[in-house]
Amino acid sequence: MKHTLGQIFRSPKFLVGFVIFMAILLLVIIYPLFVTDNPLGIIGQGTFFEPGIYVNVYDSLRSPQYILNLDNAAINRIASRLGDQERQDMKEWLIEYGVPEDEIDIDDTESLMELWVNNYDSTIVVPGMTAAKRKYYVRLDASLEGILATEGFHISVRNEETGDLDEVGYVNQKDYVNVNQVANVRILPLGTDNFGRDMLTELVAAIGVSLKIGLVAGLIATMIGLSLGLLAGYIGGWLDDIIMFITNLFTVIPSFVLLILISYSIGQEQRGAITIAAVIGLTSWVWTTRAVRAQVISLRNRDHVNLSKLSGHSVLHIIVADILPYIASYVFMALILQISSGILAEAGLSILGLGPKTTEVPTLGLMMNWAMIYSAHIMGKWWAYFPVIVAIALVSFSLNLMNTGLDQVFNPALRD
Amino acid sequence: MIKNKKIYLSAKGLTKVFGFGRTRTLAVDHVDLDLYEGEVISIVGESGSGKTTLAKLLLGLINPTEGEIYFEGKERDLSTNKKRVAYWKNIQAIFQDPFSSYNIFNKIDAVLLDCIRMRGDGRLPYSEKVEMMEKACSFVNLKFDEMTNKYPFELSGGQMQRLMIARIFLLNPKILLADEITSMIDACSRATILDMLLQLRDDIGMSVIFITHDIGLAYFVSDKVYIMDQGMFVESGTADEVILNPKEPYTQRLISDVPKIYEEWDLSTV
Amino acid sequence: MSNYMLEVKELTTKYITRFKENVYAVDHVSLAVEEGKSLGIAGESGCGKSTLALSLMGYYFPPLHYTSGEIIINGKNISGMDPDSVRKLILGKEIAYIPQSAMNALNPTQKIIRFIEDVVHAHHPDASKEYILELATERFETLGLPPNVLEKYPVELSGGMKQRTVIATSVILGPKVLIADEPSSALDVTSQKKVIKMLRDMMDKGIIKSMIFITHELPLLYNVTDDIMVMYAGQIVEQASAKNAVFDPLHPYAYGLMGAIIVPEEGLRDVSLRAIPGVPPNLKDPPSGCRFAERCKFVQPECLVNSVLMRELGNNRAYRCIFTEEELREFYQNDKK
Amino acid sequence: MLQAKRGMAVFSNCQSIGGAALKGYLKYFGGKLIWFLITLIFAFLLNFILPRLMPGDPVAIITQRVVQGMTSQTGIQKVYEEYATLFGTNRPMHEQFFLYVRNLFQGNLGTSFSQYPRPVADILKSSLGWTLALQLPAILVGWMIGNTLGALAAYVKKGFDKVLLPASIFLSNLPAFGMAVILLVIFGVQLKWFPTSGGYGFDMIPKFSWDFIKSVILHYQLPFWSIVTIAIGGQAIGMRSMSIYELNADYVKFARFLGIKDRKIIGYVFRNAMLPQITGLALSIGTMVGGALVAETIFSYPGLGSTILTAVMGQDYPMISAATLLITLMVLVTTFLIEILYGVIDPRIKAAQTD
Repeated sequence: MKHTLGQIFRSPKFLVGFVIFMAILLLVIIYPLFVTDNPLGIIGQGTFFEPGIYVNVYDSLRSPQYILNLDNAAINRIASRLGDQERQDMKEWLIEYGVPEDEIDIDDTESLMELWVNNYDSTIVVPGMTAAKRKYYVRLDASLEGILATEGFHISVRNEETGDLDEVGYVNQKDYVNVNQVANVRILPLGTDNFGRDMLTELVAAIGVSLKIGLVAGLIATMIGLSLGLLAGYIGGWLDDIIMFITNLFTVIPSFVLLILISYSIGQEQRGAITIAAVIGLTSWVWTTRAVRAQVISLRNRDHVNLSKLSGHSVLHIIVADILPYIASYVFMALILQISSGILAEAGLSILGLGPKTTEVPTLGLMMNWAMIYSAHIMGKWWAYFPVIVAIALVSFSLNLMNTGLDQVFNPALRD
Repeated sequence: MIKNKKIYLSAKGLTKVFGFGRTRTLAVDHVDLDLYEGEVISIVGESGSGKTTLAKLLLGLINPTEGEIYFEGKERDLSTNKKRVAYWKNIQAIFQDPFSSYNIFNKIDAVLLDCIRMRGDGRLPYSEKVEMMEKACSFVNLKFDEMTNKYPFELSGGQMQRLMIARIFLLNPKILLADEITSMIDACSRATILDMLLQLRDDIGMSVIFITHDIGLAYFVSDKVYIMDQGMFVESGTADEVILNPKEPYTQRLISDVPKIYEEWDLSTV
Repeated sequence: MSNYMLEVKELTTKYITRFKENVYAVDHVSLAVEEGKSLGIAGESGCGKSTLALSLMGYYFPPLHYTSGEIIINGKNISGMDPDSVRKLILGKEIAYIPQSAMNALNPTQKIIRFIEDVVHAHHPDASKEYILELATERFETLGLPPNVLEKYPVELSGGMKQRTVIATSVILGPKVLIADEPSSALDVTSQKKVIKMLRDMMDKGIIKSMIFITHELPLLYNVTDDIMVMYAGQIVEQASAKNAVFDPLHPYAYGLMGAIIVPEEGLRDVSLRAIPGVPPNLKDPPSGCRFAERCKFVQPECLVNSVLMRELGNNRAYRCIFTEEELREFYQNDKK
Repeated sequence: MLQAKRGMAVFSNCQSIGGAALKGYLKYFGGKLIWFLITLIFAFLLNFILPRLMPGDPVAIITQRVVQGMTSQTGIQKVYEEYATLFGTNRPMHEQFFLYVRNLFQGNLGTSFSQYPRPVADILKSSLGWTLALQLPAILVGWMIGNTLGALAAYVKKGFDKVLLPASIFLSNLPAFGMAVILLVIFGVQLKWFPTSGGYGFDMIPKFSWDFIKSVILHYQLPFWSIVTIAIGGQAIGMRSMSIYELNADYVKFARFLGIKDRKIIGYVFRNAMLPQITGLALSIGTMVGGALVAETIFSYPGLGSTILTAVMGQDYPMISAATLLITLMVLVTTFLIEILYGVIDPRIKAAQTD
């Protein structure tokens, strides 16, 4: 046994798959230890906040200020308000106005602003420009108005009795705050989803739940497959015919359609994560049954099994000691595949809205479903769906890689 | 001299049919057979003649479709597991491929310990069991301490086949069924295996049923020979009668097709 | 000196196993076969005879690798030739090979005649289909095979028929040398005899010029080949005419082997069979002295020291042992008592 | 291409079915046909029973929707009874089943709940066309590309295999909708090459004008390629291991020793490895349909996938059971056809069938 274990861990494919899977597993176990808030807890008001570090403005005003003289501070400030589109429009207006094109460099913020301030006049009517365009330019000019201003902001607090604003503090352009000293800072590596929930926490929890679903579905399917395969293969006769008839039926009826029908007929209320896992398990045992049966039939009249009979062992002992060890490696590989297909089946179901109930627990499929419903993919909110796809792909990819690695260890012909 | 010996096993009208409809095959077709104490018989047939199915029928591993098998004069009854084990105490087997006769996940000691348990000595102290195993191994000139807690893949084909004989030595059954036991073994270690079996026959009066396609081996080792083709016994009698002057055309052609070195091997009769 | 169809001098080839170990299954083997003659190679499983069969073809692919020595077919030295020209000029044309298990030697989804066409087109691209059909039909008829087999698929043929079809196919271009590796051991006795008769006919009718027949069944070799060589642990240990090899073996291993022959003939029941204890050495690191030393009944200390060379006795009889012919005959005399 | 030439050789050998073999054939396919019918009946049963197990009463839901304005209880009760008789839900279960089967054979699949007056049959008819047009070619193209890549990976050992195998493993277990979304974002949203949803332009009415067809082709691309990429992965792995097995077969060594060139031997191996893949295709059509349905819903392609989704959303029982029945039928028929085709192409199977 040690010998084969050594071989398994020397096969590169298995190792890569194993490492990825373990990394995901550890993430799912360790992350909740540090971040304990509820994965479905809504923290953001509004939809699809971008990934980033969210600093509380109110608290930052209260925290100690430091003066830093950074030379490109002003340019960064302007650049953050002047997108490519606005620069293009400004260039267009200046050309219309008569400024030679080669003088305008939209990347050099300072020179562009200077040209704009000296030349732009909202009253001039530029030929061929629609009224809407002119209003747009007026708004653009107004928004740039404050940028070049050099004075800071006065901070005032409304006084209860007098009702007027007493000045409390002054912030000028060089004042900086140390993020660590700000009372409330929240890092959202993956931003929030359309409900305003922290995507990363939700994703980790979802991976955990999906793994559980995959495991339960995989175990159920493999157990059914193993027992039916053993019964059909070892005992044979009419029992074998019945089991094979049922298996052939399930092979032809597409399991996914069956899934839709069953999970649909369970109805919305009872559809918890584990029931869905059970349903997936109950509809995907066909492959394992077929494979186990084929192997057991070939083992049934092997010499060592006959000798075991001649040594007075009971049928149960023969199955456990002489048949199971020979197919154990195959059953384990089948389990890995069942887990992977269980996770994919859950995701597929949830996309159709037939997945587990939404309020209790997030799953990878549900997160995909929400992202689809609120068309995050159309609005370019990649963080709402892309990490979920990557997570699903990584989990099933690592499982499949492990399976291919084991496959090569257990039948040498496939060794490349 | 065979006559006054006890009759161990006899089969009357033994038949076995596999499958039904399109896949219906008649493997064994109304076979009659008698086996006396200490007698060595051979069942000779090409592959597909049904000789292995007949072996499994005699061993009780599969049930006949028709006909009966009598053990020591009484009709064999294998209805319960207890009865089957009792029957298997008296009839044992060695199979063709030593490598597939062992469970690769168990050490080879398990094979011998199973026999000791089956003999009813399961509760003996381990030291006594080791003694028994040492005796059995020495009978097949193997050293037990070289063999113990090794896995099957650590042994050679010849060693494994001899361990199978050690197993028989421990069980000392009344009948041994040897199914093509020398076809996977090199010629030069074939003689040792055959000597051991004949030794067991002389020591404990064990009768042996050789299943083989090798007519030379059948002639060399057995008292009576049964020629089998398509599930039926074509001819049977003592080795000299059947092999040196066969009466049935099938046997005659079979014997003439075997290459000879002392007489001329006539190739024209293809 | 009539010309040799096949001459092999000091041929050595090795297997490179998955763990990068070298196994010298064929170690400095030399042999020669004259036109119209056939040579039998006998040996137990694991002695390297199948590897020798593959090595004689002059075409190597992993895990088998060429190491040293010369192969001369019909006067042409092919050991230096590049693989592609060996395939184009030699394989199937000058030298042909019959595999052991014919069960899956033929492409299962192709008719026999289509396969024969491919074989002929590999060497004569412009041969017409009619000509090939005619050649195949005529060849099948002369070898006693029903020509309608050509239109069948391998799966429709019986074991014996499939093996004979494989043989007829591989000699379709009338090769000089035929290498047959256990061509009949997987068959029943009757089919075996038909295969042996076919091989003998091919030699008598000159369809093939020479043959090397490899098997562990000595009675077969005695009846088919003119000379017999006995192989042990990658080396040739005995070389003699069929009669001498069987009835007057010199090398102790050959002596033991011939004593273990079982044939259903009168008088054999009262002869006690000879046995050789022990197992052949591991070819990964063969012992230095005589490779048969640890199993030999007549072993002396000097056997274990240096490697033993073949002792020639004239009219191509030789054996690989340090004892003289007389000493060995004396050992065997008192061994028989 | 190699494939075409191989195809010709294949069909030239099926005229040679002798008399006796024909009898064996018919007996073999007779058995297969009976099994096919039994499965069909079982599929009917399943599709009939499962929706009926649903908690809650479908007819009540429709009456609610229809009686919006009405106040008098008796009025509502009358409407309920009327629907109950129309849908036969007040009859005992077995009677409903016979009614269901009788309607089925008359092609009357009942009326859809969610899109009320429209009969289920013609909703299905329109969406079936789209699904067939999308899924069959996509699955076939994916199967072809997958097998060729798999074969190449097996023959061209070094670089190609190291790259292709992990890639095809990764591809094959990317979730179907995952690939669909990625393609949609890259080609639809970012590069704006293809429209991202619908079967054709919203403003168009289906007619045989050139720009309608152009719009259909444009809308066809994204769903098509997302199904193809999924199919490629699975098939490539299967073909690769099949080819490796065949490459180690004895006939390769024997053919080499007869001097046959590698190119021709690889032709043998490719064909022998390809044939079992045909059964692979038959078996995987069932699973592929599942994945493809999901891809359809992502692109809201007017095929069966979207129909099922809307039916599920609208708790539309006749629609769901009819659609799922249709898919099961599609899979059953294709599996049966491929099995017959397989016997014709592969002599090894033909021999097994006729002996």
